[in-house]
Amino acid sequence: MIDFELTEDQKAVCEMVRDFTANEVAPLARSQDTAGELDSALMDAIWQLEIVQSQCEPDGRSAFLAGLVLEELAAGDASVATAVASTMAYCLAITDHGTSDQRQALQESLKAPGFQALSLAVMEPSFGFSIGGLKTEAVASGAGFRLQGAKSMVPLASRCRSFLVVARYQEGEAAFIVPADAAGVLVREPCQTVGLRPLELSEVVFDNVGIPQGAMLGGSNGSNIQSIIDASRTAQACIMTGLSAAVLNHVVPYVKERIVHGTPLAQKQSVAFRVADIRIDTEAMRWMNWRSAWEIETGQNPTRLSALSYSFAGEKTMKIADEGLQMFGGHGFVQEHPLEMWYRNARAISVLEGVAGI
Amino acid sequence: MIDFELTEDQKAVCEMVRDFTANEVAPLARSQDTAGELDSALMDAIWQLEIVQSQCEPDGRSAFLAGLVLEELAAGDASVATAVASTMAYCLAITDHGTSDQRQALQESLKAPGFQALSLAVMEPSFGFSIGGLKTEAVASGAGFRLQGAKSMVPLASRCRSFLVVARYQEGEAAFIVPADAAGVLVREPCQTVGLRPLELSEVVFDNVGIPQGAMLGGSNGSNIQSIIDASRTAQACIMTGLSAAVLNHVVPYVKERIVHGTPLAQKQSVAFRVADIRIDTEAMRWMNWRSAWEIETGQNPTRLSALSYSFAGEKTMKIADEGLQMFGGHGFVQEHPLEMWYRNARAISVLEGVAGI
Amino acid sequence: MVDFSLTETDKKLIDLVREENEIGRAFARELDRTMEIEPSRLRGVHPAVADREDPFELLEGVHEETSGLVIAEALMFMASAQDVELRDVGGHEAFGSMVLRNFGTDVQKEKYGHLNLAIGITEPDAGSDPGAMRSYARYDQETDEYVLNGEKIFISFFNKFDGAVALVKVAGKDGSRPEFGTFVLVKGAPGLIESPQMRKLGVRKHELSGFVMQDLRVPAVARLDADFGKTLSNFNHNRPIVSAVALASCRSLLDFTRDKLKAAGVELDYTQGTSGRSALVDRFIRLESLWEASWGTVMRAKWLEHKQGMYSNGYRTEASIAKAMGAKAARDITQGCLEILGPESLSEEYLAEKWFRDVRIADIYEGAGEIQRVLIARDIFGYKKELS
Amino acid sequence: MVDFSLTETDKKLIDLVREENEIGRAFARELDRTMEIEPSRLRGVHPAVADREDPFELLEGVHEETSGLVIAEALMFMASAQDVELRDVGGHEAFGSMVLRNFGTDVQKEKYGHLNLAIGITEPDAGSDPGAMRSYARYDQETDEYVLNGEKIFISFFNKFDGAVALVKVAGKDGSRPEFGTFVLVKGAPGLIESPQMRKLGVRKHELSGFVMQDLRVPAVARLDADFGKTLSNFNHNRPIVSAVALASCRSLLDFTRDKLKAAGVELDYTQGTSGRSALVDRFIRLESLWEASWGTVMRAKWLEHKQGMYSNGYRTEASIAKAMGAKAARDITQGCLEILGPESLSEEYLAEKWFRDVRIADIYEGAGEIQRVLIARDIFGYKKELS
Repeated sequence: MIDFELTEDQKAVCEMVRDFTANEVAPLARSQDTAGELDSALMDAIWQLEIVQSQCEPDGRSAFLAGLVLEELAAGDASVATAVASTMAYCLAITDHGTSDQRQALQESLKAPGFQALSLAVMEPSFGFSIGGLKTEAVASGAGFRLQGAKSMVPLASRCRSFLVVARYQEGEAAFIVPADAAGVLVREPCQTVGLRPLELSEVVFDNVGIPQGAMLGGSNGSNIQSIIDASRTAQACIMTGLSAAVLNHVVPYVKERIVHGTPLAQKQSVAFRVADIRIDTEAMRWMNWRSAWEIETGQNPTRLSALSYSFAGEKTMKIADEGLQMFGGHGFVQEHPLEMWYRNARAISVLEGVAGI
Repeated sequence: MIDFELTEDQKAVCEMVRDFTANEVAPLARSQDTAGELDSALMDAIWQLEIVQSQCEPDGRSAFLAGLVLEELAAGDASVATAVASTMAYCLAITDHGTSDQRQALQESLKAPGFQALSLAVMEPSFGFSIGGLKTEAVASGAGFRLQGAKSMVPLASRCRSFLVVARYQEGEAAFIVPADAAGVLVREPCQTVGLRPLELSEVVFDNVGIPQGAMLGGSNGSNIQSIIDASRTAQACIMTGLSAAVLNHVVPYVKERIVHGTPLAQKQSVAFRVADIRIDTEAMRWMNWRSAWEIETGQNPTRLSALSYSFAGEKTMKIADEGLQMFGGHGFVQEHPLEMWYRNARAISVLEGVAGI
Repeated sequence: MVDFSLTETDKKLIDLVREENEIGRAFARELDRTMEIEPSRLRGVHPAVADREDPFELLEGVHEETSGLVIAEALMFMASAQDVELRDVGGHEAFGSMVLRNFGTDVQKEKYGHLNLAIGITEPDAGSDPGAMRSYARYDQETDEYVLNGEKIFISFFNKFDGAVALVKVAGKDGSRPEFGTFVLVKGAPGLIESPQMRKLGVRKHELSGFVMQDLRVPAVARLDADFGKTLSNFNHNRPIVSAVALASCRSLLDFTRDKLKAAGVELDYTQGTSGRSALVDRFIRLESLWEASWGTVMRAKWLEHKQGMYSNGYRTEASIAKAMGAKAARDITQGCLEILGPESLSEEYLAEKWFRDVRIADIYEGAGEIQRVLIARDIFGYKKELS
Repeated sequence: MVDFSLTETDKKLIDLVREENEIGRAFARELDRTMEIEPSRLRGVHPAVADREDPFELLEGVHEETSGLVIAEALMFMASAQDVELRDVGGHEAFGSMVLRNFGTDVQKEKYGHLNLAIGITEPDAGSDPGAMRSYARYDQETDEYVLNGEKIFISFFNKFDGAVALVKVAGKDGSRPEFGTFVLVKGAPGLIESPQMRKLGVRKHELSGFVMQDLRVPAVARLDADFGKTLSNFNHNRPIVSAVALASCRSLLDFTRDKLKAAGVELDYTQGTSGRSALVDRFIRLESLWEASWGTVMRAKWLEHKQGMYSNGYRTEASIAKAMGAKAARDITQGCLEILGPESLSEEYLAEKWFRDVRIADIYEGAGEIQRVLIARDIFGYKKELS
């Protein structure tokens, strides 16, 4: 039965995260962008909200709520939201698909008092990379596997204790839990990036890395890799929606106050209509994401809708950030306002396929 | 040396065609659309302008001038322009690539006093048709060839005395001059179409049609089929530019006069900016077409630029017709105004790859 | 709790309208080609569906088993391109009658309640801009009648209905400013001259005509106490429906396109990212995403309406969003599908080109896309009259 | 006769700037990362090009062998992304000096002609809307000086130049309406306080700062007889150049994208129609068509300028078209190329992301896209002041 009403619990969580975002996350977005580094106190504070941990408990698991939280966080800073979503992606893949041993090991690491960087490693360092054309490959070897290849744009790679590496295996794909300190794992220096700079995105090379039997996600049955991609697409769409909402909220007071040729910008049709379009597209994104997340949560096949949500959010968020910047004119181009940062972040988040999860 | 100046001769021809279009072509556009048929007196009058014939004489051949003329005609009626461009495509392919026998035969038919329908037959009746994936095939047979396949959306097919059929042949493609009354040629009833209705577009089936040796365009050396496609893409881009210019010219007085909520539509930014965009895109199209046509005329390889001109014109013309209709509101949707016809024609001309030529 | 599942009854109703539309498609092309229909060819029910339940009648009875009356209604509209009318539209599209029901006195309902009334607002040179409307009524004290002059166009089904509710300016008393008045006009009255049907780009099944008022005299009782605002107030209900109807044609066209691509060997694969797709598939997926995005805005507006009631103004912005989003998406989706399908799609042998033409009205009527954006922007900025 | 060929000299000049830019690319990343440069690192000529002809200097001498001075200049700008400055921009970008040369008296030229002067128009809360500007000058009869107060921002190279020509309102005599006045301001004057360089999204080589005027006193002779309109009058010349510069970065990015696609096994094939292309190729071709379309509008405006002279108003609409078209194309092309290239393009290891950032200013400065559309629309409609 069609219903758009959030539960009281969901509303309470959203409100809590919204306040936290406004007070703690948003104010640090610029300085983190400049430093190219996350504020560790902030990330620890987020960790203590137990957003990730609670999702890893059987009765706390809600892809839908996770999506709501990511949108709220992203309205403050898409980098922070993506960092959280990256760890979440790792943890939820194990929670949803892992063997009991794998889940237990995860539970241990979740007890840490501070933020734990953990990442999926999906993308590969080739231009025109296609998620359907992975080159990294695992082969059975003795009692385990050997992994060969390279992954790129792995969030917080140099801080991760472990990666969940998606690789070709036999006829299909499989994911492997690979500790960062395993022999043959080389985490390169973070390449500085145009957007989401605090994520310290890096290439990670796997040079004939030996992996024990128990490190294949889901054990010998493997796991549903597509569901990890689906969850990432939906999570990223939620982050983009948060970013779009931030642009809308920032643009509205500015265009109302800014007088050009005797009239507020907001009263010029070309501006007003574009602001209306931002609102339209942001809402449309949100309901699509809700539906994708609901499909994930209720165990339906979310592949189609996740792909559509991601495609729509990517196209529209880039446009929204672009139009928002344009409305600010010269002020949109300089770092006194967040528009130029959002423009960079919008381009980054919409092409990084497979860095997040709900 | 870069120069945008038309010669005095070119200006004179354009002016003549512009007047003719305004007085003779444009007034009949609606009635021809309704009838789904070209006015034969009009087409004969155009024939007597010798636009096509003069291009077929060695010193009259100018792809650039042909492009100018098509834009002018299309500003009055894209259907008429396409009909002319269709015959022109046939004639110029033979003029440019034909053997002396083929050219001589063409010259004979050009002496006719009334309009001669002659067409390329390129497209094929399959959804998602790709110009690179022709299925119609010619095979050598005895002293000639046998042709098997079907072509779709052939302009004025039931009036054509002859078709120039592009088919797979050996490792590549070749064109064949096929009389409409050859055994095995079946011209189906015109399928009524959403746009360019007076063209009576039909499917033509070639069922094991015997073709004599001398009917392969260019003789045993064959011909440059790609150059025929290039010429068509540029010609269609010129027609689209004419259609776009017609929208602009029709919209401007309307939005200046139409008062909504106390102000002329033209003074509302959302309208004014869209009209400005129509002007921008129409000019941009025109200069691109000029360059493509100039490349054809000067014997350079026009494949890249023709593809770009066609792509740009197709995308923008559909948008322009759509926006023009929108500005007219309800009046755009009814047949009292030409906007709804242009909307249909825009969609048609931009997907009919290979019906024209300059 | 947020939920996107359909109830069994939702599904049943959707299946009913979808099946009925499948049945009707056999007649769709003929109806599309018939530009002028005088008088309307359909009164009552088409034999092809005579033995079938009327889905919308059924809805009235079972709406408590649906996701909500207005939600289910929208789902039904989105499920059928309504290529033909197989049932006399009768009361459903008689918006003038609805105005009478909502704002008429008992006496007025008694007098006019049995009539199917269209609604006449738009004028040739004014569109639906009240300020520019020229139709005019003056009160004649001697006869206790109003005398009306002017012209109304773009009136749905005026040809088949019994009359119309028309919005005109009324001369103020003692030279005061004219105000808007709403009058019931009944066919047959001298001075009420019906205009011929308009020939249109699409939705030709949807008969559209108009009338001229030439010293048309109506009794004082024909004037309803419904001002322009009130007359328009159920536009909040209708706007998402306009989207829904256009989206139904888009759905048909997307399905058609998917089938034809599949037959041509082009498979849709949603697991691939953009870089692993062909141009056609990528284009298709983007169009499909527009459809789903629009679906969400329609459902959201209808859910709010379901919670708040049809005449609430609390969902007006969401109704405008649904209208603006869906109607623009319909332009893009239909233009895009024809481009994907290529030349063959231009032929009237298929309904593809009909859907392309049909949906184009959605961004124009019941408030063009531009009007919706004005309304949405006003809400965002807290403006009342600014922007026009 | 219409001709799109380049003269040998055109080609030579294009090659020169292109080669010089290739040389400069080695320094591009470092320069991009250096947000604040005090003082400017480059005076004179960079050693890497010290032994090369200065292309723009060469142009002055050989322009008769080109397609035309301003045409060749635009071709040169379109051929080089100017990733770095290898030659002191000096006079070329000293627009204040240009105003002085055009409108100054002999006395003023004598006094200020040796200085490189920036131009100061934009204000923090006014943008370049004259009506909203607050900078103010009053005449002090006693000292025959003007006293200026206010703030100017977004001034190119003010940090490295000797001063600026600034546009401010001047108190009218005897309480009459204030008029605009143009003043030469020379660094070092008490009350002229330089603001720090602005940190920007892109074109970080292009130093941008501002100044505050705090009871700044300038002699009466510092006031030029150049009103706002005149000051802006060579915007017709500059606007297509803004496009050209952005298109140069776009060209670099398109070339980069083509190369990387090729290396990844994706071949561009222009013979295929859309339905025969991959999504990446189709997208690339559409972006490329935007580039070529923009090229045409720039060339057309420059050709008209070549025929009519730089200060003619006869090509102002075409100049606006070139600006509007190219600047919007630059947004689309750069956003699109990064999407085609995918995640790897985000890295600062390549210049792709720099070009994406650099070009974004083009649709903002020298009259934002919105301003250009106002100007174009006014021309279309024959409006003078309507629309704003």
